[in-house]
Amino acid sequence: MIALLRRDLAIATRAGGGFGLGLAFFLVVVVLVPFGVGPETSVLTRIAPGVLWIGALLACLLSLDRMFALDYEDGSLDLLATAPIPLEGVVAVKALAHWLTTGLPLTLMAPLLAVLLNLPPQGFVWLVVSLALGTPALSVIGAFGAALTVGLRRGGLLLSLLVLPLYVPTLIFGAEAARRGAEGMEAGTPLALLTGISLGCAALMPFAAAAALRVNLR
Amino acid sequence: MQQDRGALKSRGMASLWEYANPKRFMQVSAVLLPWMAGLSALCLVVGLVWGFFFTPDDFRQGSTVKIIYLHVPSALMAINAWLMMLVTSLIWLIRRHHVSALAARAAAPVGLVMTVIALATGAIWGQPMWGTWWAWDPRLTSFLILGLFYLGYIALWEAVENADTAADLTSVLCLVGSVFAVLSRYAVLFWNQGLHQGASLSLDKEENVADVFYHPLLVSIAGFVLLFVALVLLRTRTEIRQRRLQALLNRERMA
Amino acid sequence: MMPDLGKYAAEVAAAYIVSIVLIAGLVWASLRRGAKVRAELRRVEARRGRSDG
Amino acid sequence: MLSAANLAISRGGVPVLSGLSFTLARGEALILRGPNGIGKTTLLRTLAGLQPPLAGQVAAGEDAVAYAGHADGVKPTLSVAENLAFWARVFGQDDIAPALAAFDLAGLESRAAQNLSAGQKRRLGLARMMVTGRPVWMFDEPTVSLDSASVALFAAAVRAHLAAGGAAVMATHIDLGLSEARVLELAPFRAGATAVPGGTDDRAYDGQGAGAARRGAFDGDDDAGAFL
Repeated sequence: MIALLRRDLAIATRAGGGFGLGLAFFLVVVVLVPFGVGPETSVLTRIAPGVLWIGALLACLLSLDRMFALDYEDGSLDLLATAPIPLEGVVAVKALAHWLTTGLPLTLMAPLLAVLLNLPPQGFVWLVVSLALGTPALSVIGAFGAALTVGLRRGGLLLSLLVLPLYVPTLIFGAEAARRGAEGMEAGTPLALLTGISLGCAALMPFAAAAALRVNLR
Repeated sequence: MQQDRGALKSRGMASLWEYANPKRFMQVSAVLLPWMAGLSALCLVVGLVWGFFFTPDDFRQGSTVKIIYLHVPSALMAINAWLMMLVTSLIWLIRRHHVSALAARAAAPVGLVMTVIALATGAIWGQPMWGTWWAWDPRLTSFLILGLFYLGYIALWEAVENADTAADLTSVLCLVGSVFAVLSRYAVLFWNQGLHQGASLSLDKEENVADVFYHPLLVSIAGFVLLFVALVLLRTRTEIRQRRLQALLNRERMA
Repeated sequence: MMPDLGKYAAEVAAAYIVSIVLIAGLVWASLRRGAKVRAELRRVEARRGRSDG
Repeated sequence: MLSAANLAISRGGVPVLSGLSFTLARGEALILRGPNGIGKTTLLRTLAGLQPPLAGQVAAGEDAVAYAGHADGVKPTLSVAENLAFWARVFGQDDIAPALAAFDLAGLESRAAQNLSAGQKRRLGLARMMVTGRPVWMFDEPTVSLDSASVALFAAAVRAHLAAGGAAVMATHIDLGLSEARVLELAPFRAGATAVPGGTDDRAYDGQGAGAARRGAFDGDDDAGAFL
């Protein structure tokens, strides 16, 4: 399992692994928002938590279709499926690798972009905490979507259609926590619910994803 | 295998699972379909005509109350169609009855159209009542999300070529989607109350529905239920034929 | 015969028209696809019947 | 070590092979032969446990099989040693030197796999089998893009594996020089060539239970009229 994690991390961070793409995408999306809604600081301040959450979510989505597709195409997944590691474990490790290479960097980068959107000072902590607690759910739910669409030719588009509705609860609680934090309100409840979603997804989604992978490997 | 089937035969017609056999399903549904179609047409015409022409206006909402005969039944069926898909998906995953998986596939577009009707009538109703076509009311929002789930489910069926693989994948998606639909429902409630505290836009229909409105509504609901059953039967028959057609063509290619 | 729908006539009529059009469309699409698949299956079965027989 | 009893398999919902039985003992190799599309890959995947059979049983020991498909499972940005070491660790092994030596990859350890030639990449893909520590090796067209020297390397590796008590199943068209290997011609087992078990109309429509009736539920053979 550790070997698998290390390999996935190595592949993601080497040339052509697409490690920086998600971050660059996040940056571009956030930079584009003021062009869309106007430069008024008060407006930007108000929408900053939501925009940052949606940007992070979309950036997360970008790299999902590679999660299993590469291993599927080059036959690695066949051998992994017959390996002594349970497929559920493979899914969990790959989701973890995905989070380490997208969710975590996005979380760390969010405060920098928050400056561009005039997030109030008290909001930074809540933004980072909510992203840190929420992005794992995005990766695990995404792993399920990736497992469903792994054998398909136009899987990427379908993956988005399948995964985005599943992201709704995570987005609602995550953005709500960040917004309440930015407005100086109590943000504990949405954070607790967000953590619940992340934990629940991490515990259960690998089973659903592994089931889907087994079907797709037939 | 042979023993298996022997045992099954000896249990005879009593078993509900008999109808899960495609051939049996085709025989039974051929008899049922005209009745269901006729009854549903009757109920729909009676319910809607009664509702449209012979009910008084509500003192508060005026004639818009007549939209209830479309809005409530379609919203009910939008949810029930998903529940039916959930049950048939489970049956497919556990007992591997093809008819069950195909019935789920057949129901999805019907459920989607019901969702669209519920949303459209809701928006049209909302315009004069709330002064806006669309409000991010928790109930409307939940239906919008349900509609997205239907879209994803249908798209996955269309995208996967192997029919059994598609059945398995969509069934798993249906299970996971059900959990997330419930989660979304609560998340949306939380989210909107967080936005406008105390200012609920939702209309509590059940409370202020008087008998004059209630009876035609019941007939209309019955009509929508029967319409759903009839459409699912019809579409499942089509799906079974499509599967058989595919099997025959495959066989031809092999020979 | 037409009831007086008052100032909301357009809304009520629109809701009914939209719903009926959607339902009719769904029924029509279901019937059409059903007929198409049925005809196709008949054709293939007839062909197979000949080639087998 | 590996046995199949009255096996029937399908590809894309279409039965392709049926009535297949064989056993494979320690030290034996089995070569699957047959024209394109007969179902060699599907059979291998079924034997490897990646897909369920239509009917019949596959008996293999727990964690006995390692399967190498058409693709090499080689990550282009990782080096040769990293690629092999990864698979070794996944399968709970740690020594990759014998595999490197057997496939003449020594000296290339630190080269990124994307800079290998097609033949070298293929050898690396085959060397994966050696680091799995699994007794039954399965290969699908192992010799694609290998020159005759490399084929000899491969044959030698398989022979050594057999001598050490292993077994191998492979689908291939060319002569590997493995004279001791048994050849299994698949053509006689083509589904439909033999009578499909239980091909009666009633059964063919049956959505019940497991096995052939389940997977071939819509594949009614005859009496189509009864359907409508």
